[in-house]
Amino acid sequence: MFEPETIKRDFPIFANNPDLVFLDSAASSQKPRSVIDAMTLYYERDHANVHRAAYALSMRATDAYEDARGKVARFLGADTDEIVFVRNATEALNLAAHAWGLNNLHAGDEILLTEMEHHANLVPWQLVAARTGAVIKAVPVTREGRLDLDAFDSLLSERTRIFSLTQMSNVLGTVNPVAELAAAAREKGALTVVDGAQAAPHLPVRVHELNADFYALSGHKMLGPTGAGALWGRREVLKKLPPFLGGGSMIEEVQLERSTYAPPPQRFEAGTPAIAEAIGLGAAADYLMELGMENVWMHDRQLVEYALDELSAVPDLILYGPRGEDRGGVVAFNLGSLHPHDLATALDEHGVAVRTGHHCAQPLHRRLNATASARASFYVYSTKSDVDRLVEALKKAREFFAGWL
Amino acid sequence: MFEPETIKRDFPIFANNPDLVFLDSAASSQKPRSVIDAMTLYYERDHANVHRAAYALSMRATDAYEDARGKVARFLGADTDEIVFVRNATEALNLAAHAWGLNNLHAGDEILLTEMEHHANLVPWQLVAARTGAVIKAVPVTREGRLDLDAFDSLLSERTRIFSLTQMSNVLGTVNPVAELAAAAREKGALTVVDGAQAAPHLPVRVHELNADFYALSGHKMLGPTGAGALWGRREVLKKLPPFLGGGSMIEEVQLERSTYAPPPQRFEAGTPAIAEAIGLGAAADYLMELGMENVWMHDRQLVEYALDELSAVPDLILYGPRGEDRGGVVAFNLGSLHPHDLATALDEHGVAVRTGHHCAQPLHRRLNATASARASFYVYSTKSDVDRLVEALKKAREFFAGWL
Amino acid sequence: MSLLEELYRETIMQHAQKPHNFGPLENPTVRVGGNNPSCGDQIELFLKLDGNVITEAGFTGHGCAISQSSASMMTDLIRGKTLDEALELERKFKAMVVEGQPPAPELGDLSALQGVAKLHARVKCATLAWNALEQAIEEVRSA
Amino acid sequence: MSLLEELYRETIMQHAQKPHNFGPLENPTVRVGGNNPSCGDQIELFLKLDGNVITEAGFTGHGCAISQSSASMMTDLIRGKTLDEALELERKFKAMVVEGQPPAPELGDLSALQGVAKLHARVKCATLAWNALEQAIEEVRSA
Ligand SMILES: Cc1ncc(COP(=O)(O)O)c(C=O)c1O
Ligand SMILES: Cc1ncc(COP(=O)(O)O)c(C=O)c1O
Repeated sequence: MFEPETIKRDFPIFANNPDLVFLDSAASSQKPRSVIDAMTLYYERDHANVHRAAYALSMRATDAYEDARGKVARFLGADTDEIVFVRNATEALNLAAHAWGLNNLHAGDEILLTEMEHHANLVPWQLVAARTGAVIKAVPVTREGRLDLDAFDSLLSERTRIFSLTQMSNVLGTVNPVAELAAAAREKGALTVVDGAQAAPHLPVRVHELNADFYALSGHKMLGPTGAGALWGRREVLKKLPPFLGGGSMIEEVQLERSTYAPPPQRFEAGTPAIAEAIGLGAAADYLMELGMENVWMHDRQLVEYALDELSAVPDLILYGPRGEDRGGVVAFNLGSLHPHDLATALDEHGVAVRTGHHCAQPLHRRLNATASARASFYVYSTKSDVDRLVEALKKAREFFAGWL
Repeated sequence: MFEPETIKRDFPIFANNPDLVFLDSAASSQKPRSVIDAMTLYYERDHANVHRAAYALSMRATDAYEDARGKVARFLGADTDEIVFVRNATEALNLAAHAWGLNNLHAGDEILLTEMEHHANLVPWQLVAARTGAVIKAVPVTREGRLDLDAFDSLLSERTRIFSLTQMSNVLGTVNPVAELAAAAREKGALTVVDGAQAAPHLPVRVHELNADFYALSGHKMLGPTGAGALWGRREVLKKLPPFLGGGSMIEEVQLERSTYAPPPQRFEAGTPAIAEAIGLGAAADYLMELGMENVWMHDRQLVEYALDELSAVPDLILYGPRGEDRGGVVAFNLGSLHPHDLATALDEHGVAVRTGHHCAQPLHRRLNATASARASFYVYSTKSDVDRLVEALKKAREFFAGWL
Repeated sequence: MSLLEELYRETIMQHAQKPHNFGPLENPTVRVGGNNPSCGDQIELFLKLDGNVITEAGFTGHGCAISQSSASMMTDLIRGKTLDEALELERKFKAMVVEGQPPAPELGDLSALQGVAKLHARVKCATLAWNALEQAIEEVRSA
Repeated sequence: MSLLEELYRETIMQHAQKPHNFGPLENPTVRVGGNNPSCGDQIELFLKLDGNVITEAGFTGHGCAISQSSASMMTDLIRGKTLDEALELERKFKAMVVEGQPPAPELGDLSALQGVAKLHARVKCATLAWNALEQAIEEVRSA
């Protein structure tokens, strides 16, 4: 049985902030004791730099680090040597964009994105496009908050070299039909990069079933520590991929003027990695696999349905995003013409923590005709009573600002 | 009074490994309780994503993160907005090389390095040279293990656009006269990048007195956690520097095809940063400032002098690196023709942890005429008795391998 | 009075909904853009000077009630002031919202923003227009 | 017997200091480079084949006593073996040093390396030459 109230007890933050209604997990999740402990114990008992281990302590550290890689691989249904540790999804996407893009894109080649992308999946491609002369195209978003599939069909062409999209929108909650779109892209000879920052924490992912070539995730959004994320790359793609960052551990032989590089995944991990953080991410993957990602998704679905029902009853509330099986646990909204920042301050006074702003999705907000929005997002420890507290606080805010909406 | 025996008690790893003689701090240092606790408490009480804070928890996290930036700035004698958080020195050097180099170097321009650089300060420049057509030159190392200053004078020219060197060698322990060399480079119109990965943990650094433009450091080598490092950049240089990684938080305004960027340091911190790790690094800087970096350096000096004296008495031991005031707490050596990896296994059997290999300095090892070496390195918790245990273990190893040297 | 009531007073909400001096100035002496990357608020500030004196001030942009009302009241207040006087007002305003000091009488209506000092997360909203002002004065002086 | 004595036996040290089959082969059927990035050890393995049978094996490179002796003894052992037999020997060798199983009799002198199983940090040294062998056989077969 999936009991969010019980799960909550694994997270020290809630004991230390008993009145907190934390509805900002899409920005960053809280951490269970097991994740915090894995890192503390590592520092207290096993820390040494990894690789080149000539002594027992360093070998323990190396084993723990490489075990964590195995856990992330299992979590994604991938092979261990296809997992590259990075800081976060942003770095993962930059790695894919720079290492692949700078070496494979030419003037006139097309990069296909979508209008619902997070800046992390826009700006890296813009930087690469500026250097290579490649052209950016973007699949528009429908009124319901889904990708416009007809537009996708006409935008995808032989000129498309790479297609990069989010599996789940961090504003609309929309889960995109990635496997289908990626298959179409593959048919045209394009690679597909999946931004899994929001999806990986919330639904079962088997990377090979997505027909994709890269998959990016952030550990801190899936119960793991800050400072650790992962890029999965299909073995054949990784093998041919030139390095991104240069330095220790990613090399084979170094001369003063030139070097040869180690095989993946080492080729993409220059310098001392975030060892403790990778171990923490491994512990987080364990925790989630223990809960079962199907259960996590079901819980999210139930909660978001409940929330959408309750929120629909709040007058003046504008809700974004679709309803249906493809809607995850993220709800963006605005209260009349009130600026979301002012709204959030009012909610915070009632202990309800939501994020406001453009959520790193300015182009999407332009499409939604909003400069900003407030956003509530759920995770394994979120409860119906959290939703109730949000609704209550919203109603109070509405009364407070009555006359100014 | 600087009492390494007392200091050692602040480090849980030693209580948990009572027989450990840890002589691999140059690879990665151990962590005091205050650093581990700062991170644990952060996760248990204050974690939320930083910036765009519309609620109290997120504001606490943001304040803690930005406070940490201030601590690192104080540690380096820099201004807060000149500090960019990165994963490690390797990423810091890549940032400088890519963001500055790709946008400023042209075919025929020269990049001046030295023969004692760590791969982290070689490979990024090679990658940038390959893209721009710039040419790499390297200052040779003398027999004593110092930079050849005459060669530097003749290699530095109007063609030199950037000079990048380590402040302290991770193999020889040599501390280079950075301020002097950087001043000469500046006169020729070249920028100077300082790899402070080894120096920052061990000696007082005031970046402005170094006449440099960038300074790179790794938190995990200076009592901080893995996953956090810093790049200092001179304000005028940072202001004009284009971004490196693209994503959230580093932007001003994002269109689908192009964006404008935030001012430094945000411009260089794309995505969710390593928040807890930055806080841990801040706590480490506090711990070191409390000890006093002059005292840390004095302790290192005393210990390395003692070690060099003792080690000189071990027959068949080949020692690398200079003697003098410019020698820090790193001692690389070989025992006759024995491969250092075999030697390290023997030392490890006596609880003495040293690193072996090329220490990410293959070109330097070629110059030393060794494919590899063993290396003992010291830090604030290292004691004379650690050195004695090393010497004893070396003598035993020598007996054990007698006949095979 | 709750923190909320302390902050969102009538004055503020009125300025926020009908900001004074909203709109670009033609032929401004100086024009600078301000941006609060931490919440997406944007401002563009326009000043006309006669010698050392601010004769007109206007702004465009968008943002929360705090940032909009602060810009509205600021542009009212600085008209007719010398650059030095404007900087002095900035200092006093920041003393109030950053350091929590009691409002200086010269701040007039802006004293309505004193509640910001207790809502740390909103300080940047309140100071957005003022930072733009400081930058504008810097630009004028370095030109 | 200490772990050290168990590992650094006479056999191993002799092979390490005077490795057999050291030096490049002329006109090898296949030649592959192996690299242990975790310690810097390098090997280049040369094989001559007659159909399915390894007629000559040699290597160059540098490394610790474990990697050198392993390469030396391996190149002795695989001469005259078929590719399948060589792969079977690899399997048995790895069973010994990775999984800690008792040495298969076919491994001959290589049983001297069984102590490696207890020294986790050295497993990669012991298997360096064998990984190169596996890669060489793969290359032959896919050519
Ligand atoms: C001189 C020097 N530079 C750079 C580095 C790279 O540091 P990191 O691996 O933490 O990026 C090291 C660490 O080994 C070093 O000793
Ligand atoms: C869809 C999406 N992609 C990418 C990111 C970037 O994640 P991070 O900041 O951890 O790199 C986020 C997080 O906000 C996201 O929601």
